[in-house]
Amino acid sequence: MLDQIISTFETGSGFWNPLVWLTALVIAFLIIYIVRGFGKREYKKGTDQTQAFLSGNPEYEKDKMHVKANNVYWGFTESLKSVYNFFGKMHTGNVSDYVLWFVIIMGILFLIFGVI
Amino acid sequence: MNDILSILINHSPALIVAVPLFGAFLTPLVGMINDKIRNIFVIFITLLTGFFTVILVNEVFTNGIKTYCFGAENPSVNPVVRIFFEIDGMSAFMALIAVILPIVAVIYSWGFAKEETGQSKYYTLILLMTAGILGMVLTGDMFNFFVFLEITSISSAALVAFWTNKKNSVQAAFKYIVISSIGALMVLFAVAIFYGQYNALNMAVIANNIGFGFLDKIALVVLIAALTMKAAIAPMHMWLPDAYSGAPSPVTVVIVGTTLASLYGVFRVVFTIYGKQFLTILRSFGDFAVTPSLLIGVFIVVLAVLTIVIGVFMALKSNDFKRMIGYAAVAEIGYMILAVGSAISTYFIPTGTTTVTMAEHGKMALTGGIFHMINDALDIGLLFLVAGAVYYATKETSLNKLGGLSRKMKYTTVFFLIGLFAVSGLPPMNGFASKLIIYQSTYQVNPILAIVAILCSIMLLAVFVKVFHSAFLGPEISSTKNVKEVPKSMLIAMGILAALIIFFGLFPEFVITNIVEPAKNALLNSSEYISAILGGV
Amino acid sequence: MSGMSKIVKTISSIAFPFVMIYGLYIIAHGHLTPGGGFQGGAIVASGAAMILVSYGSVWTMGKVKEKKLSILESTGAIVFIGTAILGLLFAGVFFNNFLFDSNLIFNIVPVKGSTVGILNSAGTLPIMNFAVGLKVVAGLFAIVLVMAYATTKMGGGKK
Amino acid sequence: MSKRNFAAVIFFTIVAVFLFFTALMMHPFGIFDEDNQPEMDDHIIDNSQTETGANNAVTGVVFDYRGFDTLGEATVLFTAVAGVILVFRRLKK
Amino acid sequence: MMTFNIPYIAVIGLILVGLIAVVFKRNLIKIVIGITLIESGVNLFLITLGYRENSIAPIYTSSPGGLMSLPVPQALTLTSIVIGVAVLALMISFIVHIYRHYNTLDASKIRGDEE
Repeated sequence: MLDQIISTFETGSGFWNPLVWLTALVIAFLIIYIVRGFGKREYKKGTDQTQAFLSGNPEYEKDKMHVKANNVYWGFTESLKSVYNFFGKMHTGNVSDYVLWFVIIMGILFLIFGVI
Repeated sequence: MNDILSILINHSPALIVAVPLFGAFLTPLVGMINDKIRNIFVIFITLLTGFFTVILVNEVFTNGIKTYCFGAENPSVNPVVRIFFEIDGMSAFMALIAVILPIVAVIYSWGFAKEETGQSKYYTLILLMTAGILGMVLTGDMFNFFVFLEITSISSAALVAFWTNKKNSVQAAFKYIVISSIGALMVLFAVAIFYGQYNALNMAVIANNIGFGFLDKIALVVLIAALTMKAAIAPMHMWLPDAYSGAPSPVTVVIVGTTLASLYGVFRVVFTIYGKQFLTILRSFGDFAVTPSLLIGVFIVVLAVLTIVIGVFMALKSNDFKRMIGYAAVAEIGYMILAVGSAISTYFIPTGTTTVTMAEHGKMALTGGIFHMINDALDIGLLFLVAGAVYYATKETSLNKLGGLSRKMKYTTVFFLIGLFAVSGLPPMNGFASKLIIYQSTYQVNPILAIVAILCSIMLLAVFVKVFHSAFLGPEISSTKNVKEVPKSMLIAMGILAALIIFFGLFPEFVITNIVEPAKNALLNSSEYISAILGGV
Repeated sequence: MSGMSKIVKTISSIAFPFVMIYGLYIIAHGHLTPGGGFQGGAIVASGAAMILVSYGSVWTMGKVKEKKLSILESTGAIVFIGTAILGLLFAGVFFNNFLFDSNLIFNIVPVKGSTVGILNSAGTLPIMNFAVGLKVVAGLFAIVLVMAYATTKMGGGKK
Repeated sequence: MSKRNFAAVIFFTIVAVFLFFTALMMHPFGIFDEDNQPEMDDHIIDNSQTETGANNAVTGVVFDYRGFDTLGEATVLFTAVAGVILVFRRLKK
Repeated sequence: MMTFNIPYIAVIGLILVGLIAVVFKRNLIKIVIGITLIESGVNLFLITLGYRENSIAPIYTSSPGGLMSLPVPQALTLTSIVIGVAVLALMISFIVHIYRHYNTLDASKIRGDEE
C-alpha cells in the first residue's frame, strides 16, 4: 500500500515523485533559513525604521496606497482592447442570446453531420 | 456482519439515491424541532450517502460493472422493461466527485447560513441536488437521466435565487432555469427519437442497436448541443458566471458538481451510446476517411480552445471575486474537453483487426481529462468557498473594495493560496499533474493546442495573482477594518478540500492508478457496458 | 386578492365537495380506469385553487398555512419512498411490488384479459397512488397559495 | 434587420430544415412494420395484469415498471414547492 | 409516407415556434410561453410515437378487446408534464422577483452588474 502511494508518476518526458519533491522542499527551506540568517538584527518595531520612505514626502492614506483591482493589468486590457470589445459584445447578458448561441451551435453541428 | 455488508453493497446503488431523497423529505419536519438537530441530521445524511458511495465505488473498482434493477430480482432482459442503474468505472468516479462536494457544502453552510431565513428549505434543496447529481451519474436509462437532470436544474435554480433581495441572484436564476429547461427538453427530444426508433430507453440497449443513419445523427447532434450547453462550453457558457456568482458559495460548490455531471452525460453519449459507430466511414477523400470520431473530436477541440481563451480573458478583466472564479471555471472546463476532444480525434482501427482502439497519446489525454474533472471540482470548489468566506466576513465581493484581508483572515489566505496554486497548475497541487498530462498529450495531437493551453494556464495564474494582490495583500483599508476570521465550520470545510488537493497533488500516480484508470477503461470499453445488461453479446 | 362576490363564494363552496370527491375517485381507481395519483391530485388541487380565487388569498392563508401544506407534502413523499423501501426490506429489491400476490391487502390477482376491475388488487400501486395524490394536492395548492399571497403582499411591482 | 436577427434567421432555417427531415424520416405514424415491432410495450401490455395486478397498463408502467421515474417526478414537484416557498420567504427573521 | 408523418411535422413545427419565441421575443413572460410551447411539442412527440392504428387505450377494465396503443409513452408524457408544471411555477416566481427589482420585463434590460 505505502509503496503504491509513493510510486513515481511518469508522463514520458517528466516525472513526479513525492519523496524527491519533499527532499527538494526541505533543501529549499534550509537555503532560505541560511540566507535569512544573513539579515540584519537591528530592526526594531515602533521606531522610524518601520515608516515607509517616499522620497521624503508624507505617506498617503492607507486607502489611497492600495492599488485597486480595476487598475491591475491595465496595460494588458488596453492593448488588447479589440479582443475585449469582441468578447464584451458576446456577453450581452440577454437570455434570448444565450439560447440563440445554442441554436447556432446546433445548426453548425447539423451542417457538419448532414453535409458530410 | 459480513452478510449485512454484502447486502448493503448489493443495494448501495438504490440506497445512494434513496438516502438523500429520504433525508430531503424529512428535513422540513426535522427543521421544526431545532436548527442544530436539523444541521446534524443533514450532515449525517450526506455522510451516510458518502459511506454508501464509498462501498459501491470500492465494489465497482474491484469487481467491475454493477447493475441494479428497480422492482424485480430477476428482470427480463429481452426486452429490457424496467429501469436499471448501471455503474461502471466512470459512473463510480463521478459519484465520488458528486458526494464530496455536498458534504463540504453542508459543513460550510452551518456557519455560512446561520443568519439566513428559510434554512430548512435550503438544506432540503441541497440534499435534492445531491440526489439528482448522483442519479444522473449512476443511471443506465435515458429517460431517468432526463428526470434527474431536471431535479438538479430545478433545485439548483431555486438555490441560485436564495438571496432574493439581490437582483443579480434573481436574474441569474431565471437565466439558469431557462437554459437548463431548454437543454433538458432537447435531451427529452433526443430520447423520444431513440424511443421511436429502437423502442427502448435503456442506454445499453440503445447502444447495442445503434446505427448511424439520419435519425441517429440528429439525436447525436441534439444531445451534444444540449448537454454541452448545460456543461457551459463556449459559446454557450454565459449563464455560468451569472449563476455561479449569484448563488451563495456553498451552493455554487454543489452546482460545480451539476456542471460536471452534464459533462459526464456528454461523455456517456459519445463514448458509450455511439461507441459502436465511431468508425463508420462517412465519406473518404482518397486515403483520408472522415469518421464520426474525427468530426466530433475536432469540433470539441475547437470549442475547447474557444472555451479556454474566452474564460481566461474574461476572468482577467472581471472585477468581481465570484464572477472571476466563474470565468476561471469556464476555462477549467475547457481544459477537460480539450483533452477529451483530442483523445476522441485519435480513435483508429489497427490494421488486421476490427476492434476500435485509441492511439497511446489519446489514451493519455483521456486520462488527463478525466483526472482534471475531479481536480477542477476540488480547486474551483475551494476558491468559491474562499470567496464565500470573504463575503461572509466583509459582505463584499467586488475586488475594488477589498484589501489587506491577509492581516485579519490568516487561514482563509492560506486556503486561497492553495487554491491559487492548484487552479493554475503549479506543483505540488493537484492541478499540476493533470495539466502536465494534458499539455504533453495534446502536444502530440497538435502542438498549437498545447501552446494555447500552457499560455492560458499562465494567464490563469495572473488572474488569481490579481485577486491575491487586491483582496488579500496591501494595507488595511477602512472598509475591511472590522473584519474577523470566519467561523470554525467554514474553516473545516475549506480544510477538507485543501487537504484533498494536497493529497492528490503529492500522490498523483496513486490516484491515477486507483481512480482514474478504471474510469478511462470504462469509457473506452462500451461493449462491456452493453454486455453487463444484455449478457454476452 | 380580497375575494370575489358572494354568489361566486357560495357556488364555489357548494361545488368544492363534488370536485374533491371526483378527484378522490380518480385517485382511488387509478389502477383500474384512466387516471391516477397525479391526475386526481391535480383535480383536487384545482378545486382548492377555485376556493382560493373566490375567497381571496389572505382569507385562505388564514385558514391553511403553507407550513401545514409543506408537512402534508413531506408526508406524502415519505409514504411513497417508504413503500419503495419496504419493498427492499420485504422482497429484497427497491421498488418491489411486495403486496402483489401476498396475503395482505390489495392482493387479488386479476384474471387476464378484459375484466371488471377489482379495487382490492395491484399490490402497492394504490398506496403509491394515494401518496402521490396527497403530495400533488398539497404541492400544487402550496405553490398557488404562496404565489398568490406573496404577490398580494408585495403589490404591483413597486419597490 | 440587425446582425443578430440575420444570424438567427439563417441558423433557424438550417435547424428547421433538418428537424423537418427528422419528422419525415420517423417511422410512419401509427404503423409498426414486421421488423419494427414495439417489443417493450407489447411485453408490458401482455404482462401488466400478471406482473403488477393493475388493469390499467399505464398505471402499471408509472408505478411499477418505471416506478423510479415516478419517484423522480414526485421529487421534482417537491423541489418546485420547496423552491417556490424558498423564493417567497420572508428575508428578515 | 408524407401523409403518415403529418403529426410529426406539426410537432416539430410546435417545437420550432417555441424556440423562435424564446429567441425573438423580448418579454420574459413570452419567453416562458415559448418554453412551454417547446415542452408541449416534445410531449406531443412522445404521445404520437405511442399511437398504433385501430388501437384502444391500454386499459383492461371492461375493454372491448383488440390492439392496444403503447403505454410507455403515456407514462413518460405524464412524468414530463409534471416536470413542466414544476419548471413553470419556478420560472413564474423568478419573474415576479425580477419585476420587483427591475420594474420591467424586457429581456434585454435584465442583466447583471458586470455585463
